[in-house]
Amino acid sequence: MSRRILPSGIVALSVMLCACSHSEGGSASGPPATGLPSGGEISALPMGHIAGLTDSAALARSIPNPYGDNPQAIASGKALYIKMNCAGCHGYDAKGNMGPDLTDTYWRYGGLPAQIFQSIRDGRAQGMPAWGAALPPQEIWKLVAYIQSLGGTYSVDGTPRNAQRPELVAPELSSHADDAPR
Amino acid sequence: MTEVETFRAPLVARATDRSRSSQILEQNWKGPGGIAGWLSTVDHKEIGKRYLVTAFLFLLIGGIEAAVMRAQLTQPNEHLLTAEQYSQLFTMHGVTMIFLYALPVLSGFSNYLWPLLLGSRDMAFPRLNAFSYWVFLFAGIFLYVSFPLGAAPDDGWFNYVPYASRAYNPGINIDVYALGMVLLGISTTVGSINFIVTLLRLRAPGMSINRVPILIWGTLTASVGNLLAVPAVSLAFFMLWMDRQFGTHFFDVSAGGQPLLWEHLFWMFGHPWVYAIVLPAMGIVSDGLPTFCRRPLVGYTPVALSTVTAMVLGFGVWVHHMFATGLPAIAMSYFSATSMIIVIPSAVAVFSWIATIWTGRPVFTSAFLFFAGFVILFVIGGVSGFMTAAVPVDLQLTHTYFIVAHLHYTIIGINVFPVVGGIFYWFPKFTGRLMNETLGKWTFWVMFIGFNVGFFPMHILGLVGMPRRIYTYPEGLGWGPLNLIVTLGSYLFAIGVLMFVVNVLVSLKRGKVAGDNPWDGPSLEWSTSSPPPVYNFAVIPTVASRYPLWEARLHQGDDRSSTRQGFLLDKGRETMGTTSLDAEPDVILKMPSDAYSPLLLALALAALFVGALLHSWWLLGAALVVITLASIAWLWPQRSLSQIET
Amino acid sequence: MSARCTLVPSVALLARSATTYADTPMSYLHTYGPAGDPITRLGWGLGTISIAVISVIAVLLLGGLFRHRTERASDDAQLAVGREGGGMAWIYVGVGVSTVVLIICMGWTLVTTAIVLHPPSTPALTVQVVATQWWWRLRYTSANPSRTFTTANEIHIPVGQPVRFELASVDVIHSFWVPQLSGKMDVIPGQTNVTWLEADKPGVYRGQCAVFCGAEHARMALEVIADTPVDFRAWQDDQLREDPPPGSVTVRAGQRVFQAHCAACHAIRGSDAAGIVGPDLSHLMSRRTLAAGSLPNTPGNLAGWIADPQSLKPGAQMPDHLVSGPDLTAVVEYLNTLQ
Amino acid sequence: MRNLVRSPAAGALAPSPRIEGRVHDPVHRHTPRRGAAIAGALFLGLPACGYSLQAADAPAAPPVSTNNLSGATLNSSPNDPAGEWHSQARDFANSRYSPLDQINTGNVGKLRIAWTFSDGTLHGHEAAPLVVSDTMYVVTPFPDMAYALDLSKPGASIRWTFKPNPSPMALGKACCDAVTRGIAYADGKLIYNLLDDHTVAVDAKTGKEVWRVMMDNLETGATMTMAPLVVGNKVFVGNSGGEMGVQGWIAALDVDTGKQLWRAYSTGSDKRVLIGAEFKPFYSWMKGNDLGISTWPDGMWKHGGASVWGWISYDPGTNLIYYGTSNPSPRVPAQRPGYNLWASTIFARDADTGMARWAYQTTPHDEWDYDAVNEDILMDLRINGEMRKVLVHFDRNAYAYTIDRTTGEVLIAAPFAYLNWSTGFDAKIGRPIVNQDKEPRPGVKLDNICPPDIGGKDWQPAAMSPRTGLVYAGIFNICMDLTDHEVGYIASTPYDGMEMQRHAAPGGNLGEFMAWNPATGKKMWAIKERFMTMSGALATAGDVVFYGTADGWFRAVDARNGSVLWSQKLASGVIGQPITYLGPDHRQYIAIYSGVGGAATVRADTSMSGFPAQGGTLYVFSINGDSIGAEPALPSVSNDAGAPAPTANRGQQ
Repeated sequence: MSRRILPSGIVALSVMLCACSHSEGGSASGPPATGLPSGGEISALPMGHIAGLTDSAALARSIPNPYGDNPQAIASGKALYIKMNCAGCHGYDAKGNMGPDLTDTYWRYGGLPAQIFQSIRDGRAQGMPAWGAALPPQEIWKLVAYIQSLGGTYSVDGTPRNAQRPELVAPELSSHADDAPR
Repeated sequence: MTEVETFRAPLVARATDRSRSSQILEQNWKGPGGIAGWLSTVDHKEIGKRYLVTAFLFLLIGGIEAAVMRAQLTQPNEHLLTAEQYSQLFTMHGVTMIFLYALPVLSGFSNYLWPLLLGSRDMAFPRLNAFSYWVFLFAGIFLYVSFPLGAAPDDGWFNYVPYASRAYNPGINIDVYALGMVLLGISTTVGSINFIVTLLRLRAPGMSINRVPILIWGTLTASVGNLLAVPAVSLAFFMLWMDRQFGTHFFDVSAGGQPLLWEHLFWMFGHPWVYAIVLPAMGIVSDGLPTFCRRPLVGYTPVALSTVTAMVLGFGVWVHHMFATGLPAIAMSYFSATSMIIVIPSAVAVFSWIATIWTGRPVFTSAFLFFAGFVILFVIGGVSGFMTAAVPVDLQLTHTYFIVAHLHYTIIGINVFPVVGGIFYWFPKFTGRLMNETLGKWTFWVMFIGFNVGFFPMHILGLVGMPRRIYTYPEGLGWGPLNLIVTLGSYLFAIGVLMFVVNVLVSLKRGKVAGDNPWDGPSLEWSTSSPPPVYNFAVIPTVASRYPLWEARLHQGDDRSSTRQGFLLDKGRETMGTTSLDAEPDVILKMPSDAYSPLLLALALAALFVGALLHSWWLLGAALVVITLASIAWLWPQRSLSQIET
Repeated sequence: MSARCTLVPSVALLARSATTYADTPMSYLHTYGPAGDPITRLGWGLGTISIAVISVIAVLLLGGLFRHRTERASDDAQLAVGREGGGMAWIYVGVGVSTVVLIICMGWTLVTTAIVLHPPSTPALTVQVVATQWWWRLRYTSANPSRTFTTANEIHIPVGQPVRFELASVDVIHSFWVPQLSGKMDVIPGQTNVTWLEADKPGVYRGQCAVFCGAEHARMALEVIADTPVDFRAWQDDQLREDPPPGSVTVRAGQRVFQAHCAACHAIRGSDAAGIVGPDLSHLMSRRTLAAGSLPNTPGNLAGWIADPQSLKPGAQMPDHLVSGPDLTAVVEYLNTLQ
Repeated sequence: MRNLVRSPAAGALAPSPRIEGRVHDPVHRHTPRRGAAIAGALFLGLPACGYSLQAADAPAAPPVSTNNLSGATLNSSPNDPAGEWHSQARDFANSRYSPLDQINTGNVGKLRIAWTFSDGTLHGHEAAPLVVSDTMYVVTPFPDMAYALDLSKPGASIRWTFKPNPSPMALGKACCDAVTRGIAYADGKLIYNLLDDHTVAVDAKTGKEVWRVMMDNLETGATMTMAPLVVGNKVFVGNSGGEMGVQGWIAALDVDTGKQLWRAYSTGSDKRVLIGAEFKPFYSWMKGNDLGISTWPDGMWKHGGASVWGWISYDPGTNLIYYGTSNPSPRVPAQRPGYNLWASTIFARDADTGMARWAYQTTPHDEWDYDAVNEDILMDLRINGEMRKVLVHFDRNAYAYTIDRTTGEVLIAAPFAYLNWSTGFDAKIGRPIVNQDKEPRPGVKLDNICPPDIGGKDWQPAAMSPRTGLVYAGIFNICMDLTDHEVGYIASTPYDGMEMQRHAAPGGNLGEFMAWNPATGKKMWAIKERFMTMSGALATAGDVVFYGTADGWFRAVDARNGSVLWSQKLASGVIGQPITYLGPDHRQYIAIYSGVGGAATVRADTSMSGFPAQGGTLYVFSINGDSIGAEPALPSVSNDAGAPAPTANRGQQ
């Protein structure tokens, strides 16, 4: 009888002991307990004002979204998208209304995570309000995570998820042609 | 090619221990042994022991989880655990105790004892029995693999939507829960089928339906209940998984879904389930208590009928879990009434036990102490349940620690105590050695006092307004001291459980050697050796009364059961199939030998669910192919089982 | 050592604890309103019956245990009684008495259910409660729309009158429960449940969310403050009165900081801040607690909460690192003017 | 010979507009084909008539109402010269009626493009050009440039261009496309609103800026798109931005200096709304003081919307201006119990002091975004045998109102388009009866609410002809599915919370052009159009009415029986307002902007097949396309016969 106690028991016991060591946030709202940079670290990232195209794109390409595609961050990003009235301008399906469509691959001010972060934090010339005061960096990164989950953004390693023209990193910053807002 | 015999009149012979026929039977029924034997055995005794051991390991794991939670709640504003860790702990504590311990441990007892109690050589479907255990083990591992990833289910054991929906729980936590429960449901369902068919077809000749032990009635009722309830809730879990992964809207409010739909679907299964995990345990007491009271059970028929009535009514009371959801008063009053009436079958059982003790001559063995202690805990749990059956009072009691107290009194009181008592009672039969009685008595008192000190104050915590599932609480509400007492009491109870485990491990080697019938019990299992031979009975016994080994001394009527003389059935693995009501000999059943297909099928099924969890569709496809092949291999007609008409 | 010596102390413990715990804030051993009192009476009745049943069974059990006790199953061959029968009377009497008691209790239950289902008179006041992850939004409606206003976490009701509550949830299932006034009512998204409360005497009655609703389910408390009708009217007028525009320089700076950093989520009537993501902070300083009853409302706690909410209520929607340093002191100064 | 007669019905591309009249006109209606045949015969019969049509120098005598169906008479002050067009609606009464009749039902079939002008912008072109003496003035959508076109030059070349360079931030605040609805002319100055809340005056001769006044703060989300109205030395302007939770207002500025004379808000205390002693609303539920506060939950009037972005009309007799306010904010009714005065309200105010005389709220406690900003056409009507001074208003809630403009009493209120939000109009209390199960609740999807947010008719102005007594308007046949989301006010972000999808109402057609008898509240005839009829209307003494459709068709129909006499597909959708004028060559021209945008594209299903691309071209038509210095349409029959050479001065006759 004793011989047979060992096999099925040990697995369950060892699993249990290392469980309490770390656990990721289960519910959508809790900030991920560990494994992710804290709010302070994120805001200290070398954002700097994006001057010319050359260094900014390289700089922007080097900064990934610290949340990556963490499902909790995407869910709370989607909740913020509705609560902060983004849906009013960009549409409840993010297909664009007064503001541009966030699901396609045309990014007037850059489709890299860091550039979208800056668009949200500092606002943009054609009416995008600046959210840096109302939302601390980690909340903005959650919004960026949600926008990335819509599939239109460029990934940090330059290979866009589904864009045809990877070099189209920041059209508006390069040329100042009067655009045709959708 | 041996000629396939389809008809034979079985020999009637006298069983002598060292006779040539017992060697033949030994050859027929012995598995290959070693690792191969371990993986392929279909012997109900092996599977029963595995169920018991695995269930007790899950009990210990659940206990550790409870201990950590109690540490967190010892004082106000404790910071031992984060909210998320606490949520995962209380969910896994609930899931482990209710799903991975409570029924499996009873399946362990029933798998081991049914053939011995019924006078048969194995269960009706031995391979299905092995398959049921393997799927249960893999479901347990499937649920627990999520723990180290920090993604264990975290919405409680009844997992209310919309918190369980993807919007509020986007991780894989709830997918692990939903798929794990469907996998476990498969094991429970096939187990129920196995028990029901065994009861109907494999009783010893003469053991009519009113002569089967009460444990059989308990497990039979639980199995019928599960057969109806478990598939239904597996569908609900599947609907939740579809909502989360494929955008269906069963429970999504914004598109017409209803959170109340989940509550109804879950509790329609929930209440029958909590009866399924206590009725067999009550059966254990109803069989064990008479032995130590030196007299047959008082009112066998009322107790048997009350067991069935309890389960039937159990299907009509589920809304008493939902009295605060704003359903119409008329509906709630109906369910309040049925929830009160369900007390009556329990009253029948309680008064039967008390009558047995009152009119018997109780022998204070450890097992008996557990059975006696069980009666008082059963009544305390019962009356606190009766209090919540009153709708307006339940509006105060529900979702508070009063309910936590009630559920612990019912599950620990009515399941754990009889199970521990049952181990003390049947340990000699399982291992051939007695457990230490003095340590046993100390174990009882430590567990009994620890339990009451630990869990009775929970009633008071509930009355002073402490809600369930809060990971911390502020000062000034009067909850601090009570929580401290509860924590200390629960640790004392834990010590008691450890003493019991030590007793088991020590007695395996150094327990006093027990004969065939150390307690002079009345039922058939005490007629075999301890531990019983692999073929259980040399000859199939015939039964003439409810208490075969006590017939002589009860001098009722003159026909006698006989365990020494009966059908030989030694041509391969055979046992006697009898008719359902009167158990007249009907057919010789050819039993399948050891096979790997149950393990293979269980592994493939687990792989299927892992594929579904991780959305790796190629793994899912591969698993489906293996499942089909394993099923074909399993069901391939075998000449040795005379399934082929030549 | 018999079971009896453990039962007696636990019953004593229960009796003693009943008295000391009756007056803790969340205890419903004693209630203070017509919505709760009938329930409490029924509760005590059923509780007493339960204790009685336990005691009777305990006595019978102990009696049975020590009546014909035998040391060991020495003469195991010998059975207690030859005859099969005997003892059935126990079942008939026991079940009979139980059934009678059950039927009485069922009758009493139905009567109490009828009493507490509807308020005695149609409530003059309706409060719309919206439960959202981990705080309570309250809206006082009235026939005159301009007396409709929003507040949070602290419900004021007039003493002696029934108040109707319409409960709605915008995210998961919660449960609205003020134990000393009445039973709980779950708040289920997609439907509006209705309940009512009434307080006999003025006082503070604490409530808490009862159904598990996520990370901070433990800190989702609320307070019902029963005022005399005069005080209640004064409180309503006070809530409708707009705070005077900020006087001193720092307070004006504080308002600017608030408008920049906090107005997207919080509203203060009279200023330009009108966000509804977080609680309405109009007349914040008139409230007793902060963060849904998590901590008492003092300027120190307020500053601590604003600076680092995640340390006090981890998982709350309010983000960290929003304001710090001079901005923090300015905004706390401004919030202190919202009496 | 070119195909002289292009029968509108037979046009390959054009979906043939089906004629359907609710009330059978006694005169048997021609089918379009036959109408064209008759016109063709007439034309063939007069080949020799040539092109020196007799120019009508003096404005034709006030038209004798031959058979006026409603008995309506029009006061067309300020009686600008018949051949000119000084304000968007041509007269204070907003009739959009022109006394010119060179183009009539007979020869309208021969209209051809005379010249076109592209203004280089792509947003929605909603404005109408103005013609003063021999110059045409046009204003473009964002960046709001103004052009002066010299009509005396062949092809009307540009005399000057004015570039105000408004702030691009306004693009992100304009709810319904960066448009401007028109320009006003006042003694030598052109006055119009820039999107970034500035009103600017430009010298008509030189194109230099005279004054520029900031009227509102762009940061709050307010924009200005309306066409100003000039009355004497005052110009009236208002803001838009109901979606952004602004506070609506109307203001009067001095024409010469731009100084603000008075400003009346739409919500708040009576002092802010300029309500005083002489304010006498007709219905009791609008009587009381400070209703602009008491009909709102505490403090919500501050972001109550009710902006003024539509049309203003003026009655010189009573010196009152009439205008409407937009819907209350936010668009989630559950957040703002109460009537929410003065949103969705028609106001009558004294032009000099701005004090309100009466008000009528068309949609109390609006729940579907039914603004009341549409035009109020002033006329005198015979109702129940008595001549009444009325205003006719086609509201977005799909009711057409005929209201006594001196007292505010609703004389007639009849649905003119498909509606199901209301079950009827209670004349006694003067309010539509709301249909309970069409009232939206937050978070619950509600299907098939008609009319949609842009209403039975949006801002596109109707026209009225005193000759027929009918009002001609382009209306919608659209419904919507909507879900309300509770929304908080965050400055300079949208504060509406309505998730909405439009779809066609029963009948499948999105638009309809109809004639309405304001005296009886009956629809005389209607032309169903596959796409929305989003353009202004123009009625002329030649008994021809012009309108355009969102997919680019510009049509002329017979004012009497609604038969389509002429159609022309333009480059982009038509959401502008057609005008007619006499060129220096005394020839009658029709001018219309094409350039789809505005409400036709915002939240609309632009994936419909045939939906036009953006554009920005002004089209000017004349009979046979003749204009100053242009080649005669007919090639000379024989080369050697020395056909009169095209001389530059041909246009100088």
